[in-house]
Amino acid sequence: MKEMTYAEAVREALREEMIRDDSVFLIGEDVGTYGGAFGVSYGLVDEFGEDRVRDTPISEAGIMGAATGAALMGMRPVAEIMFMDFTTIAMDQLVNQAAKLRFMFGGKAKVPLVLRTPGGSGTGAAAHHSQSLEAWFVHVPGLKVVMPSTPYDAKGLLVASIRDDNPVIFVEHKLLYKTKGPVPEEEYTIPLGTADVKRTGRDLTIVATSIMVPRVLAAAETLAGQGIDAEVVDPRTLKPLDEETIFKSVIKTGRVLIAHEACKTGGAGAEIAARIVESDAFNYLDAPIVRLAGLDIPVPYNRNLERRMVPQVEDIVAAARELVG
Amino acid sequence: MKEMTYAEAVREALREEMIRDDSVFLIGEDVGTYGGAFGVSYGLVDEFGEDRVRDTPISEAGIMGAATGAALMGMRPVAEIMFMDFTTIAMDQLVNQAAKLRFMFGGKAKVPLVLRTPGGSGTGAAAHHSQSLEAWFVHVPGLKVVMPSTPYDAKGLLVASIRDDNPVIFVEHKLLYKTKGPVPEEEYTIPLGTADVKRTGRDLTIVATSIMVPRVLAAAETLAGQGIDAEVVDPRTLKPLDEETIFKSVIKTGRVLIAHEACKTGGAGAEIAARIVESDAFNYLDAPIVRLAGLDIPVPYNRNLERRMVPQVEDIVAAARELVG
Amino acid sequence: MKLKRELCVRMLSKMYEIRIFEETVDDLFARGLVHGTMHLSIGQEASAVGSVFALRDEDYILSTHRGHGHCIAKGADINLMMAEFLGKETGYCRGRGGSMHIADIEGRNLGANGVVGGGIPLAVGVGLSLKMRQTDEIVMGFFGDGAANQGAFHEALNMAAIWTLPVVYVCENNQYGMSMSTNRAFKIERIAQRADGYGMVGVTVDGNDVLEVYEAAAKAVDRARSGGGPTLLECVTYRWKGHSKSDQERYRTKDEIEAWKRRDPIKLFRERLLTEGVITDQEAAGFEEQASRTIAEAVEFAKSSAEPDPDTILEGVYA
Amino acid sequence: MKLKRELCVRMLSKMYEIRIFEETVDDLFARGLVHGTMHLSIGQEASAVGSVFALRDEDYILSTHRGHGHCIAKGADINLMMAEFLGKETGYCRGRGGSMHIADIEGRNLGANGVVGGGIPLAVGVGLSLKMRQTDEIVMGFFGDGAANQGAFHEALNMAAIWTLPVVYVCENNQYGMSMSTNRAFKIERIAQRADGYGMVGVTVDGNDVLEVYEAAAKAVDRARSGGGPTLLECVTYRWKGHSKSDQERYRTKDEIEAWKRRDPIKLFRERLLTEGVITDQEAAGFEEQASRTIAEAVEFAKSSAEPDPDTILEGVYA
Ligand SMILES: Cc1ncc(C[n+]2csc(CCOP(=O)(O)OP(=O)(O)O)c2C)c(N)n1
Ligand SMILES: Cc1ncc(C[n+]2csc(CCOP(=O)(O)OP(=O)(O)O)c2C)c(N)n1
Ligand SMILES: [Mg+2]
Ligand SMILES: [Mg+2]
Repeated sequence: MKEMTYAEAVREALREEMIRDDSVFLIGEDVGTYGGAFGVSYGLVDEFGEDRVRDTPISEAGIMGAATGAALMGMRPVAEIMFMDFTTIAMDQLVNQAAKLRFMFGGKAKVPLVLRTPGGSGTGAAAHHSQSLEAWFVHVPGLKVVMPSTPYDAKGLLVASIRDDNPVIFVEHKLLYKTKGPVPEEEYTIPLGTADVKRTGRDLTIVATSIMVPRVLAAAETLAGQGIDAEVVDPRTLKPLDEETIFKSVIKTGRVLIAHEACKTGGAGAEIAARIVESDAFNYLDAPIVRLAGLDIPVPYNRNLERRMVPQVEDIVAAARELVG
Repeated sequence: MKEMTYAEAVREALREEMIRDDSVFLIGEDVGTYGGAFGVSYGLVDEFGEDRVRDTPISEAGIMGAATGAALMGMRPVAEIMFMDFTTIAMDQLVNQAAKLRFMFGGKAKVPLVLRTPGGSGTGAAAHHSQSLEAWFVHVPGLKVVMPSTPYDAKGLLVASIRDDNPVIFVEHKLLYKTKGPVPEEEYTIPLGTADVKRTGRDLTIVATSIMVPRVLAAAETLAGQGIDAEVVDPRTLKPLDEETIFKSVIKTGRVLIAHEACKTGGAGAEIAARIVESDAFNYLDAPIVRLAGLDIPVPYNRNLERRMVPQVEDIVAAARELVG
Repeated sequence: MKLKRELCVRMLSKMYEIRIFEETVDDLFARGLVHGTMHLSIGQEASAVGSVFALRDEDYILSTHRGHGHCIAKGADINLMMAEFLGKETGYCRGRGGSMHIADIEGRNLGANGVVGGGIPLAVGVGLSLKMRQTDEIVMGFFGDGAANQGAFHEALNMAAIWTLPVVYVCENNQYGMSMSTNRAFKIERIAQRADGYGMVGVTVDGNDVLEVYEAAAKAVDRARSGGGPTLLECVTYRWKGHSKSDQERYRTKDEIEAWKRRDPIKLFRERLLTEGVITDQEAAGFEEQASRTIAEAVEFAKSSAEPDPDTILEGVYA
Repeated sequence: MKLKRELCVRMLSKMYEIRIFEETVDDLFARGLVHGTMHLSIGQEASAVGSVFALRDEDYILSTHRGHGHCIAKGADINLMMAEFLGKETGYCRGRGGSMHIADIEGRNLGANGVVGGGIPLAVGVGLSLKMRQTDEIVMGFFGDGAANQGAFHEALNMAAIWTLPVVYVCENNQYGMSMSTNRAFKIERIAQRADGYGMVGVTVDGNDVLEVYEAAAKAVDRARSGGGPTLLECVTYRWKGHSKSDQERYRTKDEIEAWKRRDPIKLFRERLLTEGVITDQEAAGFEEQASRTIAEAVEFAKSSAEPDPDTILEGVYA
């Protein structure tokens, strides 16, 4: 194992897959010399050239269409949309084209592409550069949705996403880019659709995604000091969702807290809650399910408001105590 | 009361509001002479002229942007996007601009617009002309989402939507256009955020939207014949959601079936289920919540497959029997 | 241009196939055998055939909602097309796609598209792949006049231009996007003029003259294949039928339609071939009859094919 | 052009205000007093001031992520701008918007935009409203060279053209969209050339010459106001600073930056005014000092203003 940041883990996955398979290429705004707005692809253009690390004009629909067309041809494009907020411009290509072509063509084509995009708030970039829109993609048949929370997961899931024969939305988090963690020296992949129990516990299950995972783990430590033993489940991929791992935990603990950054109403937590109460796990629930999520507002600029909008460690502790209490 | 179709009810609302308020105007592809793809606005251009019933080029982002800009200026545009599938092209203008401008500007601007768009399958138009994407909009703070199921609701809710000072997504259903029902002679509005109990019952609560409402009501008749008394709640607006009316019903019946046409995973039913199990109503549930929804596939062309994809009356009957039984 | 008999015969035959295919599905719809909707290209056959015939078999096309002509011109199996119309398991898309989504991946037709302008950016990706792989194949992307006002058009043409991609964009200007005439939707005379804004070659031709289309397309194809980059080729033509099945045609006059019918691209081509002595009247009639037989057989094939098994409904979403 | 002293003095003063405002917020950022990111327009002041000064007070503007100049030129209250930077309740957006979303609705600045190209279609709606209400007001919509490759640009310019709307589109071509040079993003020389494709007038000017910008903008404004329809005005200029706070500037050379700095639009204008005897050196220094004072006061105002009350966080989402 070596220590690296989440951004480095993403870069290493890109680099290794580009070496392994020459049909893999990067396409997006400023992914070359600039290295992407967060420096994730920095240096790759020097190694692979401008053809395989392709800067584009500011044309998100064009980028997504180019990636989709290339994928139809058997290439494995990894497209980047600089901020998740701008997937709004590429939705037709993503949802009507990339996601549906295979089905519409009777299963006779494949669209193996990855769309990498950073979501989330916390950088003071306000309402056009901070959204968490994964719930939209979860709702679209034909897409897969991945949201890693650690460098280890980021690398293993990205490699798996690139090798997957379907369009995969790979959501990175800006605040995670600089977080560090161990990553194996040797090649590995994490199958899409496998949740990870980041902490085992008896008293309640906390299902958390992306930036919420480290916050929930920190909260769990505090809770442990207060005699509350939380189990933390990170689905890692929201579509497909590893519901078995979630149900197992719920059946064990009987209490569920779901934490995500995206706006609460219509967020991915709703689907997770609905799956639980549709399943046999419902019969083991000792209390209402609690969702802790972003407030239903656009992301505000002011630092305090921005922080207040999204669940923080202390909010998680408080919610868990109330749920168990 | 007079009898009219759902399409006529929509047209009457448009017409009356255009007469009442000259800041109201229509904008969209083929809304003029053609009358819209489903003839909804037919004839209005003759009455109000080409300025107020404005045909546009095929430019969905442009339409949405034009409507948003006009709304910022105090006009009350009613934009049409010909099929809900093409809102994908207008998402930036809708989600980043229309929905957020007010908040981003510190509450100092208003965006009073309505986006009318027909959703739903059942016409053999396949995967690019049949989607039900309302869950996306439910997830966006700043938007309201309305889904009428009867001519009465369509008219009253559309008038309220036009008079609302916020961007409202008004989702019509292609298969409902020709359905008939009573509509008052005199002016009326239905406040956004008020559910309607379409049928009272004791044994289970069925929450249904849009095209599912008539199907659920038909199923309820069959169920009644089999000794099962279903209460049918139509939220009518998904955002804001009248959760009180839903909770009250759930507390009474203890059993919940949620029916919608949109793909199940990440659909609006997830949010409704989550709200129920987060609330006190959870404590009254006698069984897991059941969601009956579109399969997680793009809409297929073949008639039988298309029908099979979406809950039909017999599916609702079967699901209700199983839930109660 | 000295007319090559073999090419002309193939072109004329394809035009008949397209015409009769569409008249037939129109009729099947009227008789309730095909459901949904469809967009007929009757009157536009020269544009489809003239441009696709400039391609090699290994080249690719991307088509539109009004795509039967492109599909047939590219060499599709009519049986599989017809079966798709009837929603049968034997159809190109196993009955999942219908008229608006027919793709013939093996035949290198990467599909029609239900989204106006939706295929235009896809052609960038296809062209990019062909270029990155250093093949000498090219891609031809079709769209209508209406689609030229979509943002996707703009982004894609610019990308194709700056990267000098092997793409030929064919804009079939049939004067209307649904009810919106080009006069109302554009303030310019020729859509091909927009090519200038991308540093791309733009050409406008009489889209009812199959040979004029063919020649212009051949030049564009050469340019693309030889590394000269993309072209925007505008074929000015007209659709005889309503936009789709919901059209009341209130936005145009009978006179206008009749005037264009007098410039029937098939009749024009047939007459020219007769005049120049390339074929005889009897031969022409033979090609037309042969096309009729092909279509009639396809109807039989489609009718006798099985419906998709409902239990397979979840198939094909993911690879 | 005979220079009008009063106008020139106002323009020069505004340019100083913009320059010093941006230098100041840059410094506040470095000292951790402003967070997030910001896009400075230092070096582009002539483009903002020259074009906005061609407007009347009743006219509207729509701005961009690089919008401080437009905002100040349109007459914004610097105190409220500065307070917005510091995220204060007294800011234009009550601290909710920050640099990228400043709007001054009363001053008829309908806002900056965090989405590249996002404001271009809004201008269509504003122009349409002005026309439908038969006012003689107009709207000026700003965007960068990079934005001209967004689909939204294409759809909007076409709509503005076909409906002959009272819009002036100003493309501030500062040679780069982030790291992407116009050389790589376009295959044409002048972005204004794209106007032809919409049947619109297109004009390119030296964006560092405030008077040249002003004159061209005044013509475009007249055209819009008198029913002559929209114009695409391209101002060729350069940004001195990095794209935003994350920029390492690996994509351009120091030499290039230095060359453009020698064409500092403020220095050029000041020198011209001195040469032509419109103002004295001392007067110019006075304007600069006055601008400094205004900005310094704004910093004080902002610093002493209250933070938003967290309990009001849900306000302003719905009307
Ligand atoms: C994005 C989108 N908007 C609207 C429609 C509805 N629609 C289908 S075809 C059409 C007209 C297309 O015009 P054009 O591009 O000229 O092609 P034509 O139909 O004339 O062949 C419209 C508006 C659609 N399918 N997709
Ligand atoms: C739709 C969208 N894509 C990408 C970005 C990230 N971004 C912000 S500014 C910018 C460059 C814009 O270039 P240009 O339009 O030339 O304006 P300039 O920054 O040069 O003033 C980019 C890529 C964005 N904000 N919005
Ligand atoms: Mg057309
Ligand atoms: Mg620029």
